[in-house]
Amino acid sequence: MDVMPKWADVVLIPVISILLAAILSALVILAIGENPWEALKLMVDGALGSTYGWGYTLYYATNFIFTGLAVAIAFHARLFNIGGEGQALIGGLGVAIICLFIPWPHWTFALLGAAIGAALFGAAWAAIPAFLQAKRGSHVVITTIMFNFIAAAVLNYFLIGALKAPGMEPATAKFPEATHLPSFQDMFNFGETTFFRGAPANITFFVALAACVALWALIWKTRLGYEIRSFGHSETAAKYAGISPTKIIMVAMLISGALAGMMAINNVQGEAERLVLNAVEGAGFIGIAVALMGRSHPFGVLLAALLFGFLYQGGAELALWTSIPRELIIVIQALVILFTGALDNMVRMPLERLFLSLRRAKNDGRTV
Amino acid sequence: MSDVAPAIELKGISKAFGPVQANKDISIRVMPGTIHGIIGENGAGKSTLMSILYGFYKADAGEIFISGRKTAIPDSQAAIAAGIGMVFQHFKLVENFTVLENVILGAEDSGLLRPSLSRARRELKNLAEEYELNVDPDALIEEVGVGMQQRVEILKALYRKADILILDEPTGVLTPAEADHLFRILENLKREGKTIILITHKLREIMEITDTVSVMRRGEMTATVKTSETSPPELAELMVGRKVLLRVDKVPAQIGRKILEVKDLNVTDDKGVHRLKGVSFDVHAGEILGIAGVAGNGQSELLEVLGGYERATGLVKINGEEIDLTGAKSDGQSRRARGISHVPEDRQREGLIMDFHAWENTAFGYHHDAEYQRSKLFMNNAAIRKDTEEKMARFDVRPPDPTLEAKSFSGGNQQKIVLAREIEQNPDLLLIGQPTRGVDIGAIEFIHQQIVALRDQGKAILLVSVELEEILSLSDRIAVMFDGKIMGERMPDKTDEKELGLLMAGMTTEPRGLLHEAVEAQLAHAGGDAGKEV
Amino acid sequence: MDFATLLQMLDATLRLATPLLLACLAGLYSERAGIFDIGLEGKMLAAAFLSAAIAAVSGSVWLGLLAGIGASMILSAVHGLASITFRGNQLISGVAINFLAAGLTVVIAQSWFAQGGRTPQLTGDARFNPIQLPLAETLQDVPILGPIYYELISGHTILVYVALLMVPLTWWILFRTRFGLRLRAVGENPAAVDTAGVSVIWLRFAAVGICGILCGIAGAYLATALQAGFVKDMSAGRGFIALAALIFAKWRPWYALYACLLFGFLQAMSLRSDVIEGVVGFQVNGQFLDVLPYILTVVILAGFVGKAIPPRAGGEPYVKER
Amino acid sequence: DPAILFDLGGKFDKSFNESAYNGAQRWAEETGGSYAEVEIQSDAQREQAIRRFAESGANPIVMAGFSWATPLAEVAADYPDTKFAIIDMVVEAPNVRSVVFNEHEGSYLVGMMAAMASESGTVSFVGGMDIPLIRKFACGYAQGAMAVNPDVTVIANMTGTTPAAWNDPVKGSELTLAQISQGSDVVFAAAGGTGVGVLQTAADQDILSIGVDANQNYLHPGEVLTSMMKRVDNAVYEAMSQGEDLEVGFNVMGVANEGVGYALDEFNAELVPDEMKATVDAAAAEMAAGTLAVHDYTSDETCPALSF
Ligand SMILES: Nc1ncnc2c1ncn2[C@@H]1O[C@H](COP(=O)(O)OP(=O)(O)OP(=O)(O)O)[C@@H](O)[C@H]1O
Ligand SMILES: Nc1ncnc2c1ncn2[C@@H]1O[C@H](COP(=O)(O)OP(=O)(O)OP(=O)(O)O)[C@@H](O)[C@H]1O
Ligand SMILES: [Mg+2]
Ligand SMILES: [Mg+2]
Repeated sequence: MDVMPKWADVVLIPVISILLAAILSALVILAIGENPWEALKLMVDGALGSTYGWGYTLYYATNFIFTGLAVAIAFHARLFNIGGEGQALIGGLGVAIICLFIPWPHWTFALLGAAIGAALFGAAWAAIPAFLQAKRGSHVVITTIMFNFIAAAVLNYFLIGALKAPGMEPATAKFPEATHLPSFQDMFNFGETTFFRGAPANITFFVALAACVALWALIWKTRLGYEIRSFGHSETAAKYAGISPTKIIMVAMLISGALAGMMAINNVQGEAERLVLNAVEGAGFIGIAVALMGRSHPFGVLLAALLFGFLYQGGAELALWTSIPRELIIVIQALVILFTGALDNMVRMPLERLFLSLRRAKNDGRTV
Repeated sequence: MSDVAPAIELKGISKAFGPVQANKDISIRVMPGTIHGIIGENGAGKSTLMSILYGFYKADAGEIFISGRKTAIPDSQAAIAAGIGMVFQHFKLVENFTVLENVILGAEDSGLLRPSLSRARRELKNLAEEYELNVDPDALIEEVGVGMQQRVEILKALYRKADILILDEPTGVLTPAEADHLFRILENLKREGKTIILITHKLREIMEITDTVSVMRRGEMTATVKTSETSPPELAELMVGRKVLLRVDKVPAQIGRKILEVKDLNVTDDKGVHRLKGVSFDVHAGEILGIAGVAGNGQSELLEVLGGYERATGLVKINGEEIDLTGAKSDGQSRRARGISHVPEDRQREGLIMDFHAWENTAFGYHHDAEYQRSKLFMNNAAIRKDTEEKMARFDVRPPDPTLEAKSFSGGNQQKIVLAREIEQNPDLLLIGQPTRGVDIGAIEFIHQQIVALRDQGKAILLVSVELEEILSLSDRIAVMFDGKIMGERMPDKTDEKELGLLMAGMTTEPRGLLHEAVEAQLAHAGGDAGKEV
Repeated sequence: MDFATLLQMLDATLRLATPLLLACLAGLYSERAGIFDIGLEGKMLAAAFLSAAIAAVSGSVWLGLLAGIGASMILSAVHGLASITFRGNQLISGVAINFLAAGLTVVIAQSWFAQGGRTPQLTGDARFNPIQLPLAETLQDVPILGPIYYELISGHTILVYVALLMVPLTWWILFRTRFGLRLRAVGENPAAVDTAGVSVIWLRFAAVGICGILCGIAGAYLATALQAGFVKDMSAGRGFIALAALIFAKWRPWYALYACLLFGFLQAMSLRSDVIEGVVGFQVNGQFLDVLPYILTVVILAGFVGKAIPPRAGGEPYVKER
Repeated sequence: DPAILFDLGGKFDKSFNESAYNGAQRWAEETGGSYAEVEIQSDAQREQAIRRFAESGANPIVMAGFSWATPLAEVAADYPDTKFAIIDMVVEAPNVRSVVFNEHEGSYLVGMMAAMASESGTVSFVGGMDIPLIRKFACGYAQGAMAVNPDVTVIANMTGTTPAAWNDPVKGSELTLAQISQGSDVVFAAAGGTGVGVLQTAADQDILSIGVDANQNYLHPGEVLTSMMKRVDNAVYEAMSQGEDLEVGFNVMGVANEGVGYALDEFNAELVPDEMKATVDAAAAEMAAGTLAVHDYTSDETCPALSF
């Protein structure tokens, strides 16, 4: 029998963890001589106070949905994919190649092509660590870390070499106009009033939402998802049932890599419309926090990604208007990972004791 | 007698693991220089109680008195200081350390290792002579057999000058001969004035060696009696709480055609150890073939090969058709497609996903079945749930709620969920390992009836069990495994536990009496290397 | 490549290998005790910052070193709390610590010194200066050995020698002392240690603490010996290379030295494209040399060059009661 | 109010950004006005930052660094009433002022000084990220050195190929040591934050160094030969002073209009003898007069004096 009711596990614990992270963050802000309350107001205003802010929040959230889902699906197979960063970088390479070298007639085709390219490239980058885990038992955490560094080098190699556009920067040329994805500004332009003016959120957000739904169905409704979850809960049982560990590790990591790679349609094709060196900017790592907070459930991931989107946009505004450096966001992110991931038991154990004694009290009341 | 303080006295010990009350207000007295047995069903709380005495767990309530003095045992350090040593059910050894290093770990003389090691080497030699506890001090633990590992555990305790020795199910992994050897050691220790607590499931051992015995049931201590004043049936009743009927009613087998044919099966594991060595046998329709043997002699590998998740060489035919033993088609799925069902030995690690709902577990392994699919892509969860409800009803699973997670069922009911899933597939061949491990008597009866009923439908059944009684009462034919080989086949009505026990120790049984003695002598001489892996 | 160039490159190798070696040995203690640590990077970074900051403020590099060790120890304590006390996921804790350090160092540096996340430049006693070994000057002219002694062996900061001495010391501690035996045991089977009457928690905290000290020295070396001040992200992935070296060395001290020297040499080589070109005859991509440690580690992990078997209880919290 | 956007190194990088910051400060002090500023931390922030300032009504908006070009090109048209100034890159838009510097000219001058100060006949260069702009520095430096001493050896190294190369003092330091072992006794760092490591190591090893962008002579008094001044401060000051009437178009700052030069102050006075100063000033005068042409690497991506 479970010690705690389900709602406590999925809602109460994450909320308390986030509160703890928030309190510590506030202390950090206080310590550097700023007012946490003012900072929060600025963040809320900057991220949610205008369609412009929302446009950025949703743009960041889109990135985090992809990387969060990537980490989540791997978690379901009890694999810890820290390689989202590298996979998203290489996904960007795929998007760039697809957009630059194929004359697309219309953005819809370009989107489809880029999505496939991004997924394939991302998956390919996850394939080697996956293979090594499946066949050689090399820990996927270590190999994906290594592959993040190697990915950065590979990207660099192309951006100062074959794909470099003339000019100072190591970046590709601007993608052709036909690959331009409709931004929220394009989509929600009603003549007089333009919503989301200047914000980078684009149609990819809906692709991300679709990915959430698709992944939810995959995990909970399909045979493959059933097998992935089985394997994640118990490798020995999965073997007994005739579920091939090799297959599940490969498939889960390939899906994971593909999702991380698909982030590139948002930031590379949707926003920058060219590939630059540090296009991913840590989103791969934020995916870890997002998946942890979202309890690896696609809808949890969505909510957590929105929260982090808010943090990122709010944090950027904070950096623009106050002297609080943007690194504060990294601190907050670290605290969220720490409390929701590593220090989970710190919150859980006292709560479990609480629920246990509540139950005992209730039972005693009944029997006496 | 009365003015001698008990070596150990526990008063009112209680311990809960989360919602599970493992020990409830337990009190017990053990007199010095005696062997005190503790019996009880799986999960009764025996190991928990002893771990509390050894300071491994902390009790929620209760007091401990050692030689009449109240002693706080917050950790194993304190237990060792109080002269207590414990050999756990699962050994606590560092696999890639040598015997010597394991012995001195935690009992080193000084900051530097060298002096401790040389003292331990001398000490070990003395102990070996004194108690027939021969070990190779420089062997790596991972390279020696369980028998030797157990001796290392005992030596660890003696090296720490333990006066009180707790042994938790020490014979579960030993052959009868090794067990006899162990008991001789224990007798020696007792003669030296040491106090011994022995946990076991085997009533025979209790009757043979203990002076007093305590019985535990569901976390409570139900009785403590003098061994000489009790009998196995009485103990069994105390254990379960009601009269026990152990015999299975069954009609003679109607042997049909050959369903399973196994020829020259060989398995080498990833460490390069030869686990199965040319195993051959047949199972026919309408027959239960029982495989007896001490755990770890290749039975698990045999089930795994037939179940499709261990690679092997050799020949296996089911219904006359050869099955793939190495290729891509060698997995649980293809075995099930061939009409093989499998109730695995360890339901919690293999047979069930403990975090899945009961209904999800019902599809486990059969999640490709057409009836469970909604479309090419999606599973039909509603159909699975409905099917589960029916199966739970037929197998009397309590509570009959498909949406509960597997881990919230008790052991017996978990086993019924697995059985329902596998038996209801109507297989040609049922592989079944340790069907009643950790299951109470009531459920054992039910499960045995189901197995026999399946046999009577003309199915072939391969039964693996370490419980000789179970093997003897269920099987129509018995094969004994030792060290990856089949030592011989016997008919249940033409053999007995003694003969099977010798086979299980790797002895052929022809000139019986003589050999028995020869074994004992050899074991005594070599320090009993029988468990050593080859 | 002439002798002098070789000496210069080996000299650079030694300097660059030192932080790797310290961090690698740090990881060795922790992982041998069963606590995986991918937070080496973060601890180094935090130590680099605080050592530079305190050295700059106090003018004493020794105070700086202490402060750096302190910073690293605090993060170690967090890691210990998460992975030992609260039995959390060690990998996740490591990731969090890396981020925490990356963020906090800049936030604090900015609010403290307002120099864009950097500390003031250190001068004089606020940094470690090279020390000349005895007779280095006099022996300089002895052929071959003289220059080796003078150029390569002498003339490093004290921390370089500390790092080198740590190798035999670590070996000795691990394999010749009671503490080492227990530490190795707790990484293989904590239950064995526990039932032998030794506290698993204490041992693991001790290991994590030693890890903190060594990472602290590594970070302080970066900011106060190799450099004269802190700049953001100055650990630049060295913690991960150290981790790679640890795997490469299969968790053994002497091999850790060799692995770190190899990786240090690769870094030194990537600085001398002219030399590489002279030796191999064509231009080698500097990026390739930079990632070569990672590639080599993956190859090792793949088991093509001997298998790396981590301590058996590594990464798993010790859970007695569910 | 005007606004200024700094590049990734941050406004206290002791070089390029700090120079821009000094210009803004000078304007603020002299006019008593105030300005908005931001130090971005990532590339994705660039467009956001420009827009934010534009939306908030800042005018003109000055941005320091070539990386602003792409986002600015994107954004400029959306805010036709706002004036923008970008330093180090050309953006063609009706409301943008593009300021570029003749770094090769300034580098030529300090190259001359390096060759004159060198006793070993070998001088060296440490660049930051390997981009054409930095090669332009290196090429000018080598030409200057060779103009003084045709036999001089010029060693040039780049720190890396990613933006991290601007912030890797450890590597800068190691590169300097490598160059010293190859005989160099004067090193010119054009490497942003990496240069801090270069100058530090040069001072530690008792060779001369040359700073860049801002006047870095004070960092190690008596050990920094000079600094190649790129008067980013002047460019910023000028742009801010012109206010909303900012003159748009292309603006080249070279030796002729004191956009680039070398630094001479109390920290390096002893290192620069009169005769050295005279030679360099003469060359500067020739450049201003148009009689001495220094090859600009970015014009054709080749360098007559150095191979990369
Ligand atoms: N570490 C633990 N954490 C949580 N629950 C536990 C733990 N150890 C035992 N339990 C639970 O406590 C109860 C008693 O277990 P214990 O191991 O003491 O039984 P036992 O009598 O030794 O059984 P067996 O004969 O199987 O060895 C069981 O319900 C078991 O599930
Ligand atoms: N390790 C455990 N963790 C959580 N709950 C447990 C654990 N062990 C037992 N339980 C709970 O305790 C209850 C009793 O379990 P136990 O296995 O002791 O049952 P039982 O009385 O032996 O029944 P059965 O005869 O069917 O085995 C179960 O319903 C289960 O929910
Ligand atoms: Mg037990
Ligand atoms: Mg039970």
